[in-house]
Amino acid sequence: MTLLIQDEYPKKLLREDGLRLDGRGLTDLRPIKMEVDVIKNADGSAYIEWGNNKIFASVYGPREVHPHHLAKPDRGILRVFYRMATYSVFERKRPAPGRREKEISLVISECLEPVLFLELYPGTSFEIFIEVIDADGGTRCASTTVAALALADAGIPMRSLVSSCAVGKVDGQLITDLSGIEDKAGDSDMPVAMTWFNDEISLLQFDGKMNQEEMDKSLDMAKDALENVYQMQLEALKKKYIQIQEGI
Amino acid sequence: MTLLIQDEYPKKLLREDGLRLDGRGLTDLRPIKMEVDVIKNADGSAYIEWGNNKIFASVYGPREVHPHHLAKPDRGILRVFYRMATYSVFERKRPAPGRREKEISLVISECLEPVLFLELYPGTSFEIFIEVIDADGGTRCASTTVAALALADAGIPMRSLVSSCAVGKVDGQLITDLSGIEDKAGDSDMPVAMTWFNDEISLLQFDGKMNQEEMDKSLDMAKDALENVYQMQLEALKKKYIQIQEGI
Amino acid sequence: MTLLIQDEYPKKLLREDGLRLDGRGLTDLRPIKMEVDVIKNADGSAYIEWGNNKIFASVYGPREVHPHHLAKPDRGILRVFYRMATYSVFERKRPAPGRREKEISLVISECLEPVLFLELYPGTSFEIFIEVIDADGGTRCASTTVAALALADAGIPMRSLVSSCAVGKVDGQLITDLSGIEDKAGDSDMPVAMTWFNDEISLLQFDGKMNQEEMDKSLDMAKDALENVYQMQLEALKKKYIQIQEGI
Amino acid sequence: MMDIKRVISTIEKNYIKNNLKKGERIDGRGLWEYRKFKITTNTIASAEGSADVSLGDTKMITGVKYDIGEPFPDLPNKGVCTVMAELLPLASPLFERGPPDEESIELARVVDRGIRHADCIQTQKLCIKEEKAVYILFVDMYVINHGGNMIDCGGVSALGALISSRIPKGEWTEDGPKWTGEYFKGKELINELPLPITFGKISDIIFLDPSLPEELVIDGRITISVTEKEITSIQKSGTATFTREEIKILGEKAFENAKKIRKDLDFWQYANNSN
Amino acid sequence: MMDIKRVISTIEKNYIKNNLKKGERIDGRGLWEYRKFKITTNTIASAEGSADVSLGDTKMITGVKYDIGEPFPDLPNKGVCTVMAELLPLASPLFERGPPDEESIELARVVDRGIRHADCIQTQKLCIKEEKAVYILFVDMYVINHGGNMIDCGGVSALGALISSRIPKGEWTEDGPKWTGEYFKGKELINELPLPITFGKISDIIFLDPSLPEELVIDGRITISVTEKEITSIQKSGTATFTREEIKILGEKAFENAKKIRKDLDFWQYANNSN
Amino acid sequence: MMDIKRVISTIEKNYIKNNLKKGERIDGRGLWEYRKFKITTNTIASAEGSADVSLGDTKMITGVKYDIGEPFPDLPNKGVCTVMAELLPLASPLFERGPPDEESIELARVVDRGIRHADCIQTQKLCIKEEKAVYILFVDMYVINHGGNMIDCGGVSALGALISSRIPKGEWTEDGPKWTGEYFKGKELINELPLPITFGKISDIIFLDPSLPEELVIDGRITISVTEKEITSIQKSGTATFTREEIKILGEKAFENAKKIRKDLDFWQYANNSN
Repeated sequence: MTLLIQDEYPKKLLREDGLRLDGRGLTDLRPIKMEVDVIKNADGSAYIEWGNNKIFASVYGPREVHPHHLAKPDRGILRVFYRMATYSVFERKRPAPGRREKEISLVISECLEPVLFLELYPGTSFEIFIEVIDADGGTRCASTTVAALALADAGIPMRSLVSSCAVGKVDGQLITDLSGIEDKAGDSDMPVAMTWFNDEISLLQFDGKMNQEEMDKSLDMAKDALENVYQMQLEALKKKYIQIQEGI
Repeated sequence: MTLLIQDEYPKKLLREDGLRLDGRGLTDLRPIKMEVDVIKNADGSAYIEWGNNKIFASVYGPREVHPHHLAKPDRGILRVFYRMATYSVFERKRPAPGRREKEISLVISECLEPVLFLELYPGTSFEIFIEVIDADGGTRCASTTVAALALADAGIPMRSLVSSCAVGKVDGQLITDLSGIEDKAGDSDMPVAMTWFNDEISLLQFDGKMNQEEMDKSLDMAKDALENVYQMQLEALKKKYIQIQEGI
Repeated sequence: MTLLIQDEYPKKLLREDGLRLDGRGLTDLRPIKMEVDVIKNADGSAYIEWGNNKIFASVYGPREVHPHHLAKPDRGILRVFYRMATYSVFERKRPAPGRREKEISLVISECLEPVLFLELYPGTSFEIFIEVIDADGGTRCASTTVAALALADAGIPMRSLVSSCAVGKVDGQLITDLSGIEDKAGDSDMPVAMTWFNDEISLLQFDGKMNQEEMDKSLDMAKDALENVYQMQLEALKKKYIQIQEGI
Repeated sequence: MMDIKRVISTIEKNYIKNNLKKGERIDGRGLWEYRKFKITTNTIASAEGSADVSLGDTKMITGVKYDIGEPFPDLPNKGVCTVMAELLPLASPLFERGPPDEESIELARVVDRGIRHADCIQTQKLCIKEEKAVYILFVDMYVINHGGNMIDCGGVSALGALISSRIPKGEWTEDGPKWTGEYFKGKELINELPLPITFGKISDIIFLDPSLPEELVIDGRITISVTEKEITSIQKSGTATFTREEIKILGEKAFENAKKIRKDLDFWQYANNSN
Repeated sequence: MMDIKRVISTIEKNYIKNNLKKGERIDGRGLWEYRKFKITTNTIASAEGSADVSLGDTKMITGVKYDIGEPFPDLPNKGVCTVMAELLPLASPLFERGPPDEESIELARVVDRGIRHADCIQTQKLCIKEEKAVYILFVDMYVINHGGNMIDCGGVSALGALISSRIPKGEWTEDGPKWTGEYFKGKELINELPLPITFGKISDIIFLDPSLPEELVIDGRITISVTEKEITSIQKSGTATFTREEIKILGEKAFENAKKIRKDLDFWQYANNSN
Repeated sequence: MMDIKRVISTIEKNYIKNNLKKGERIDGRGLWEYRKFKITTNTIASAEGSADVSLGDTKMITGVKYDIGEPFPDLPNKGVCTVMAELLPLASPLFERGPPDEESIELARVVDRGIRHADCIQTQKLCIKEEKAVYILFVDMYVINHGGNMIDCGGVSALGALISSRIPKGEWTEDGPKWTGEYFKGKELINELPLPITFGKISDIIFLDPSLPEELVIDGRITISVTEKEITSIQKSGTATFTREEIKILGEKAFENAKKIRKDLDFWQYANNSN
């Protein structure tokens, strides 16, 4: 049987005053909070609140590959396991990982791999575990962002951080950082991530409808948003090292 | 769709005369029959009828561990596989082992392990397979009891036998050896097992409601019942050796 | 919910003129087309159209056994994987392989193995993959036939080809090569395969009802049909070698 | 039938093989000699019907349970009977835990097909309301000790469990199926008694009712299920091949042995007459 | 509790063991000393109720979700509450990916049984229409960091999540269950507060609230769930054995500690009063 | 895209790589040259629609089946179309048996998303009765030979199978959905023709329509699905990274190539006109 309350979406996603339902302007990010070193047992960890998204990431490695046959003699491997808690969404998710979770895991893994020096770690693996405990649109971007932080927290050598954010289209307007409602009821969604060491795009997915001009404009908007996200990541890392220096 | 006849429970479990529905007094055991050496292919085996419960147990080992990675370099391992036949219960059980069966397997394994000298068998395993072909309450106790017999039948060195029986509460009265109806419709169920080499409790589970005083009394009642079960186990083993000596 | 159109079967399978619903006489085969070397990546491959059945088979081997523990030190192993495409049947088949597919795989494997010299390939495996993309009765026979061709195409030494065809009973009459309707609505179905090197039966299954006399007659009818199938297999192989010689 | 061949030693295997090729069996039987069946029914209180059957060292306990479900759309007034087998790891070091393997699937399927195609069960009696509610009978076979020829033992145990069964009779009401207070008895549901008869083959020697050691060395086997007058299913397994003449002879042998077993066991005595 | 023993070094293990046997714990606690709980509720916007609970280094986030389903036939007017636990591989190098293992099943079961047998939840309030529609509450526990004694932490987090929950109230209509516009509050559903209290045992030393390093060396543990006046479940695990006298003493200790925790945490403050 | 890199030799890989870096392809194509499509439709009698499509050595057979089910609650008057892909182990030594792996999931998902977000299918026509009964279309792609760029081949085969399909038309009656005796034709259901266009990247060289040997050495690829005027999905995979300028150029290249393919294949000719 269905739940008593339906998960319904509004007809219009932009208000009369041109702002978005949550009061944001078209290119505003939602409030974002990041923190590193939050899971004691992990080699590195981080936590992010991005709007209503709440996500933990922890990193283990370099360590022995299990099962063995996945090990590569000439380089380390990176494995990402993105999961959503059953209670993180409106209608309870089944506990077993679904195809969507596996697909997002792969996307995040391919997006982070370019910043690692895996060739230095033959025969070993790095595992990143990501747990979304509350979801509200844009979890793959927030997860990529927090996973990069967890890698940095683990002290694993990286060419640069990776930052991620979505752009998209609602009611015919291009917007930055879609919320859950904007993602589901909107026209288009395009998660983007950049590897800062080469200023290139390492995650790019798009679903919806855009003409060539809108696509070009979206990529520019994404670049602006990612620079903001990047600064917040740096802040989170700085805060930890200040705390260490201050001996807290 | 549901079965035509419902599995219904009576409102009262004690009769006007104070006896139980099957005519037993509060601390009486159901009729119990045990026999060892009943499965020709096994290294050791036993069969028990305990009220309407009918259970086979067979033991294989010490033998190579399969899969290999479970083997321990410094000692043997004990693995118990408790299973119920589909037709052993009122409503047909699904063939695949369920969580309950896995949980009971673990409980029985942890309860028997203290009497074995696993440190003498590095790298090997003992497997106990238990098949409940007819169930009527108290299968985990009867299974523990018959599994201990099968171990003895296999000639595996043991510190002592293990005996098991449940106590519980129905209609506010403490009773010994709950039948299926008493288990389902009663207030409390507490399976207990003892390892006789140290006179200690090696299996203890409880579900229901008891105050501290009732709990203390229950443990005393369990001790009495277990001593009876133990005598019957010794009898079953003796019968086999008499048969062997008589050359039957 | 069910499909809009039901998969219904006629009451009678023989017409007034004594012919079958598709116009065949009692011992006529359906139209059969075979071709080898149809899948470029495979070590050997073949394609068959047998009535409305359309089936690809490809062979890989001898190659390393995966998983390793299946390898045999003294001989090679043959593994057959018979699968049906979801859209090959009236009501969409679930994508995961079912018990029926595993059972047919085993039957085909045991039927082909006698013609191979597996003792010459210790520690290795041959895999035959069979994909039924359109099914209309008799897929196990057509699959056996096309798999034997794929083995030959792979240049694997064989004692002989293997040919297969079903016989059966509809409306009380013995017939050769049952169509889908005849299989489902008929009385009896008996797939037969022969290994030509010893003129013996290497696949034999039967479901239905036949008395001893009918069984004997059926086996004779099968022999006749198989000889025809065998000639068509030889033709298909010949065509390929002619093409090679002609340098096409 | 593959990996289990490793369990007995090569010397022992060769001994069994060489003797078989001379027409001699390690348990002293003649090539065409069948072991004895022992059967007890109604041993499982929780089951609607049950049979505890031994054939030599092979021991199997089979139970019948039922459920009510919707019929298949193309058979709207017929109940369903399904057969399942578990080769319990309890029963042999050759059996492994885990989902049903090829051998248990084969055991269930061959017994099932023998039953299904013999019109053994009057499935139209297992209908409560056309298109709405029919019985699903589960015949579940558990192998307690594996001493060879599980298929024939399974065939007998399935019949014993079915004949001894007693199934609550249902009628259709507005609220769905309800119990009438009465029972079907197994004997009212059974038409025919199909029996699987299994032969082993090694080189060109064929013999009846293979024991476990024999199964470990043979090239293949063939099971022919027969009612009194008709063959209802054939299953060849393994890599043995047979001539047409051999198949014809084995058909006759199957009828002959089934007749004897049917007479020896006198199945109808196991009908459950209690109300 | 098996393979994970390998993770800390033998030297470290022996150190912990030897100290414990002298009655000394590596974190300086006395044998009967419990770690501090920290609890925050209603942290998950998507959940009907939630609690973020720490016990020492153990951290768990538990959420409550609901669905509407048919009741069990034998309890036609009662809702259902199920407890699930995931030991996230995020939380410890000891946890592996894959389907729930023995340890997570045990965690869920022990918390579930404590709740179920205490009549913790008024399941008759979770009925919308007898025989037709009842609530299914899902209490799902996710371990974020494993610092030992997950069961006691789980018990507290389950209560916190339930008490803080807010569930749409349904009524039965011709078209099925519909929302009335109002909500149940967790506190209206909760009768009793059962708390699991866990003890470790090594040789003949017993102690309260084992930390992770202690769990890696002990012979076994016992969890006793208690309400204010009654024991509602006991679970012994591991190969430790206990005398009857020990069990009796641990019962008393369980009541004593649960009383203290109940007082310290003051659960009812977490009731969700928003509409 | 990981383990399969081992299949060709290191020497061969380096040869392909070095040539690509010089802008030369082993099959002689220019960097922006597409292979030829071959397409036949309605080859599978059991399917409602089907297409047998080759792109160079890649061969795929796609079928359309349907079922009737309840709509999603939030889309009560819309049918559903799902895309599945199987990389048959028949088709390449690189493909393994077992449940769908990452590569087949990706193939299905990219084709599915291209279709879904282009409003390719008029899903409101696939409704028989609002809230009660809608069509579920299954577009199932089977790879028969893997010669690289399965995604673009899949996109064409899905369109071919859909356009050639013929689906029984249903109407709602008191007893549920019944056949009217007529059929929907695929062309009535299709709005737009989205085509996926895939590019490979190695170092800073980008090229169109990678063949299998090229796929084994590249750093990554990007697929851009386009209708006549709009981009409907983008999927980057592998560890290659792209500049914003590159993405913009590839968008233009995608439109250009899709236009050519659309013209060459003239999809509407495959409409099934039989009744």
